[in-house]
Amino acid sequence: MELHLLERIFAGIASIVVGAFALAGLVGEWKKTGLDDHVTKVMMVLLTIGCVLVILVAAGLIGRV
Amino acid sequence: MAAHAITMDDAAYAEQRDIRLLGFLFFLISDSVFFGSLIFAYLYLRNSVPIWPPPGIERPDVYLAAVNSVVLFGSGVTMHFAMEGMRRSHMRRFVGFMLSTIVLGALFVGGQVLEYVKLLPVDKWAGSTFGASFYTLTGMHGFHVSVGVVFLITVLVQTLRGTYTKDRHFGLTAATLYWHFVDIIWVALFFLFYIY
Amino acid sequence: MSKQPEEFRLDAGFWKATGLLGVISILLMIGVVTFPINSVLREASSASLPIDFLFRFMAFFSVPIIVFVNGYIIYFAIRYRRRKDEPMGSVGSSIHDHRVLENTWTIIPCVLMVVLGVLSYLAMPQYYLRGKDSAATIEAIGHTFYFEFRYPGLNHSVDEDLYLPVGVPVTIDLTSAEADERLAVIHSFWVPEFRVKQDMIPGMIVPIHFTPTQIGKYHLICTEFCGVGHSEMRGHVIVVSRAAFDAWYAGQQKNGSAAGGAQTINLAAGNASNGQALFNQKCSACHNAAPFDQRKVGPGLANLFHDPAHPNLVDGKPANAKDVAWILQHGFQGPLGAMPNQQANGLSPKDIADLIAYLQTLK
Amino acid sequence: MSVADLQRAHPASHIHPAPQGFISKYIFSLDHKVIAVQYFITSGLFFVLAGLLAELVRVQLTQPHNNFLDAATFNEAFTVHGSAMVWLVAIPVLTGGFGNLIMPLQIGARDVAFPWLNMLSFWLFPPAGILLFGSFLLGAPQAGWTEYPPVSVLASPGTSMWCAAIFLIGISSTITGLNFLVTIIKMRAPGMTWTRMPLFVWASAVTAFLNFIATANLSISLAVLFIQRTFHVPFYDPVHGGSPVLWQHMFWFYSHPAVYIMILPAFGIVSEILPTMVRRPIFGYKAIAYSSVAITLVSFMVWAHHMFTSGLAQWIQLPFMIMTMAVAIPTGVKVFSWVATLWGGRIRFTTPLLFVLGFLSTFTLGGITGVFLGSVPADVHEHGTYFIVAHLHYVLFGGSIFGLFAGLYYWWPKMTGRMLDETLGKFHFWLMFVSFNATFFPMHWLGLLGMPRRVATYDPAFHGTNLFVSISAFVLGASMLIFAYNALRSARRGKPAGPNPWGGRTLEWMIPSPPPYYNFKELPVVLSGPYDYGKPLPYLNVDPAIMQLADAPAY
Repeated sequence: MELHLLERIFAGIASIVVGAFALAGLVGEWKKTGLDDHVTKVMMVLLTIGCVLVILVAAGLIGRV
Repeated sequence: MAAHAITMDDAAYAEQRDIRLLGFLFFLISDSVFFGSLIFAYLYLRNSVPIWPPPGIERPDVYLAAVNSVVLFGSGVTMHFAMEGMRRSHMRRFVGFMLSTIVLGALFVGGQVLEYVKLLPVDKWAGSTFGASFYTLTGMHGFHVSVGVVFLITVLVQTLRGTYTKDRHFGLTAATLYWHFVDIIWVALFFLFYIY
Repeated sequence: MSKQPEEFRLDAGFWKATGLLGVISILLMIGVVTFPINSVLREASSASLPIDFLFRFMAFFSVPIIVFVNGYIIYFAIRYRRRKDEPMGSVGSSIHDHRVLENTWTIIPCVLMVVLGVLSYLAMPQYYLRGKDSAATIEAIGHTFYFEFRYPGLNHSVDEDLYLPVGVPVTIDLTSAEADERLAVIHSFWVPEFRVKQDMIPGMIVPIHFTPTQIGKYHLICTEFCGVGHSEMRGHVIVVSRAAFDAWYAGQQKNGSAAGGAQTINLAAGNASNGQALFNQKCSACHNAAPFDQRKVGPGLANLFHDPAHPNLVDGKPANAKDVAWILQHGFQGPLGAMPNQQANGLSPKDIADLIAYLQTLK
Repeated sequence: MSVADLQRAHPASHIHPAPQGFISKYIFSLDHKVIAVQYFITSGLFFVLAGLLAELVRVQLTQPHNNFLDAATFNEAFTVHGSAMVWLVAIPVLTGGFGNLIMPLQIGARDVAFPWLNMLSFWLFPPAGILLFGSFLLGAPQAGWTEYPPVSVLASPGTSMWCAAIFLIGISSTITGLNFLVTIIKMRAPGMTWTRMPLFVWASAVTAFLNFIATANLSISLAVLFIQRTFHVPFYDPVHGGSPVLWQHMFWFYSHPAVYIMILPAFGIVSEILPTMVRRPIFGYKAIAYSSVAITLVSFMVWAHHMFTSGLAQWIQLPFMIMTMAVAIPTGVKVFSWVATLWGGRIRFTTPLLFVLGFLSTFTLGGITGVFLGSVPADVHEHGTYFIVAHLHYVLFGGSIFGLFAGLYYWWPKMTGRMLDETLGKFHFWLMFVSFNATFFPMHWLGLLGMPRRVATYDPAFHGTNLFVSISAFVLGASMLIFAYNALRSARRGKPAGPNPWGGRTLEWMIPSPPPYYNFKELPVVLSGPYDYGKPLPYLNVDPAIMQLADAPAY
């Protein structure tokens, strides 16, 4: 059904973009040493994982409808 | 705190900031225990029955959820860059990213409402163990997101009022951490309810 | 500080006290070993002995700990009290660590705990596993506020007192149910003389396994708070000789079937909607109208007549209306326990026909 | 880095003016000392109420079939007694009370990290108590303090008030825990390293950790019970696929750590009083400190030992049994170290010390029966009987409450500036100690012989013992009157204490009692641990006149 198709396409592309920026942010954060910076790193990693999940879903590899 | 942040000398401010930061992180930890025990309950109920979701209920639509997740994750990234902007005292970038974060957050809440509207005919809160755990967890997360949006609007306004400066913006740091926290909780929920 | 650290010395008084405490604990330990548990609380089942052995073991090693801790508290308190003539500022020994001592009192408990853990593990299977050798599976159902028992092949249930033959291994399936299933609460099945206890939890069936070893009348107590009647939720377990049990059982069978008696059932006349009402009223305490594996006390009954998942019921052939009618009439003894029969459920032949008509509609 | 720098960089180095006006001083005070006193007074009241409920229970049990209370009232009585004693007395007094009063003084801070949160978490506490006792109006909860569903789901509307009350307490102690942990990590006086902290501070730290981890879980499981009761959301409902055992998991995941929340501060109090009264260093400082940490960590992995008869699979029970037995080892280390501290001392028999010795004696027995309950097969016989009642009172009353009174007698001067009367105190101790053992020791026996807990009527065979227990319980209740009289009396007739009556060496004794609003005029600098009796005090910037008192105690 084409609504699903649209959703998948949008989700896939968007999550690739978001994931890329998340990684960029992570790299930018990497050098910093404050407590909050360390936490931010962890959060960014998890965020990237989330994006990967969405990509896999959009690719139809995981997740049932 | 902002009031005497201005009057305080830097050393004292740094100490104050460390204390508040630690306190806030501890708050996030105990908040994740909130979610953790609800997730434990969900997994327990789920694994104590042979068929999941219970007969007569089909899983919610994963693709809508995927779109919604991307929106929230995106807001997380924009929030991060807003923070970067503030650190470089690059006000226009900060305000732009801040606004986009708020909008995306609001969009996510809207998406959740849509999800509920679609799901309610199928399964009520009190309808089954699935409904119970799904609405409780996503509802609690939705509540956190809504609070987060309000939080963000407040700090944005405060910043425009000049409360926060390049070196003294703990409120902003807290808002960022909180928002990231809400994001990664959603990573877990998205996986547990739509994929696992 | 310049002062030399004093070295750790124990004086004669300490050893005297230690000797005294040692003697006291040895006497008490002998007391523990020789304590006649059976004459205080009968050891009336196969589960009793291993558990009582654990009690003896733990008490045996607890005694010296308690004696020495309290004894040393008293001895030190007296021996090292501040004398009247001493100045207020006088201070005691500055020794605040002793590697050997501390390691000793860390390692000895560790060893004891390991041994205790192993012994406990060995004693565990006694009553948790469904016994391979169990001669009978009896079903015990907790109600507010009494116990109900169902025996294999007995087409009505027995309340209050549980009869068991001595020396025969039994498995008891425990659960909790009410006519209105929303009111079912957690009870617990405790026979102190058997050292056997297990909660009766709605929606769960938990088997316990043991062998009564002494003839007698024992207490059956609910130990899980179940409401206003909890205090009064007591019964008895009556362990009798094999012969006496058979006699009792025969008697039960007689007055069961006296009420029973074969009636002819006109299956064609069944009315599904009446059947549904009856099902909710009489059957839904134990059966879901859901697939086979969605069991409460008994299996789910949806698709009963067509589902390959259902076991072959009576004569090795898939279920048919007549078989199910027969079961409803005479009850059924399965791995989950005994299903009460027509009399126990108070079903008329017409009711049975209606129920079957309803069950046939469950696709 | 010079002393001056150390202090300048210290968070508490800037001073706010003391509040004027009654409200800001005594009602909505931000001062940790005042908040502590508020905790003591409030839970003192609840302690009286809950104690009276216990006496009612014991009156009912003087006869096997007594009509003094009907079954429902009896169930309400022991349920509210248990809930109040745990959540309105033990936890608030030991964390909120002593934690607030002593911990900031001992680390040389001017206040806790978040004074306003501190005030908030106190003001969540009285409403909780009012809700809990107010539930009698709607029909109080009846399922025991553990409130197992389905009974608690079916029970009277008061149970919802119970949920709300304990939820408030949960939030309150979560905030307190968070607040204290930050305080201890960030606001220790210059030079006070972790291994220079007094042992009560160690205890407060681990307790705070337990508080803000475990209590969050309690709050959520109560919220779930509440929505199940109100909106019939089937979490714990077997009919709709839920599970009553789920509640037991969620509840005990909090409530087992909770028993350590109640006992660890008592450990801390004991470790403070012993060296002061014995006049020698505590034996095995590190062993005691680190064993607290060990207990804390293990306590998260033992919860299912409360559920050995709930039909768990054996492979689940086994690890929980092992972890439970593991707890016995650090606990044993503590007890042995305390006894060894008595060796070679110059022991001064003050009331606090008597309570500490009482604690050692009773808690040892309680800990050992704990091992009896940890072994699965043995627990099968003991579970849900009076053996449990005996065990938990030996650790919570014989442990926490004895420690609590020891602390009260010890630190009373820091609250009021006056001493409690020693003679009355000793009388109080002996009466309480004897009647306590007379009350609870026979219960082991009752339980093993087959008396279930939470029963209003019982087998007449147990009549004699129960009568004896009840009478002792009345004496135990009466012994509290002595303390009440002593406390009131000390307000006017109590001897003025001076800054350091016991000759303690920890920082709270280095300032006047009651301490001034800022605690420390200038922040002390710590040079080594607090327990080296006979050596000069390891502090800078402390009034030398007061410091001398540490060597010549008045008591």
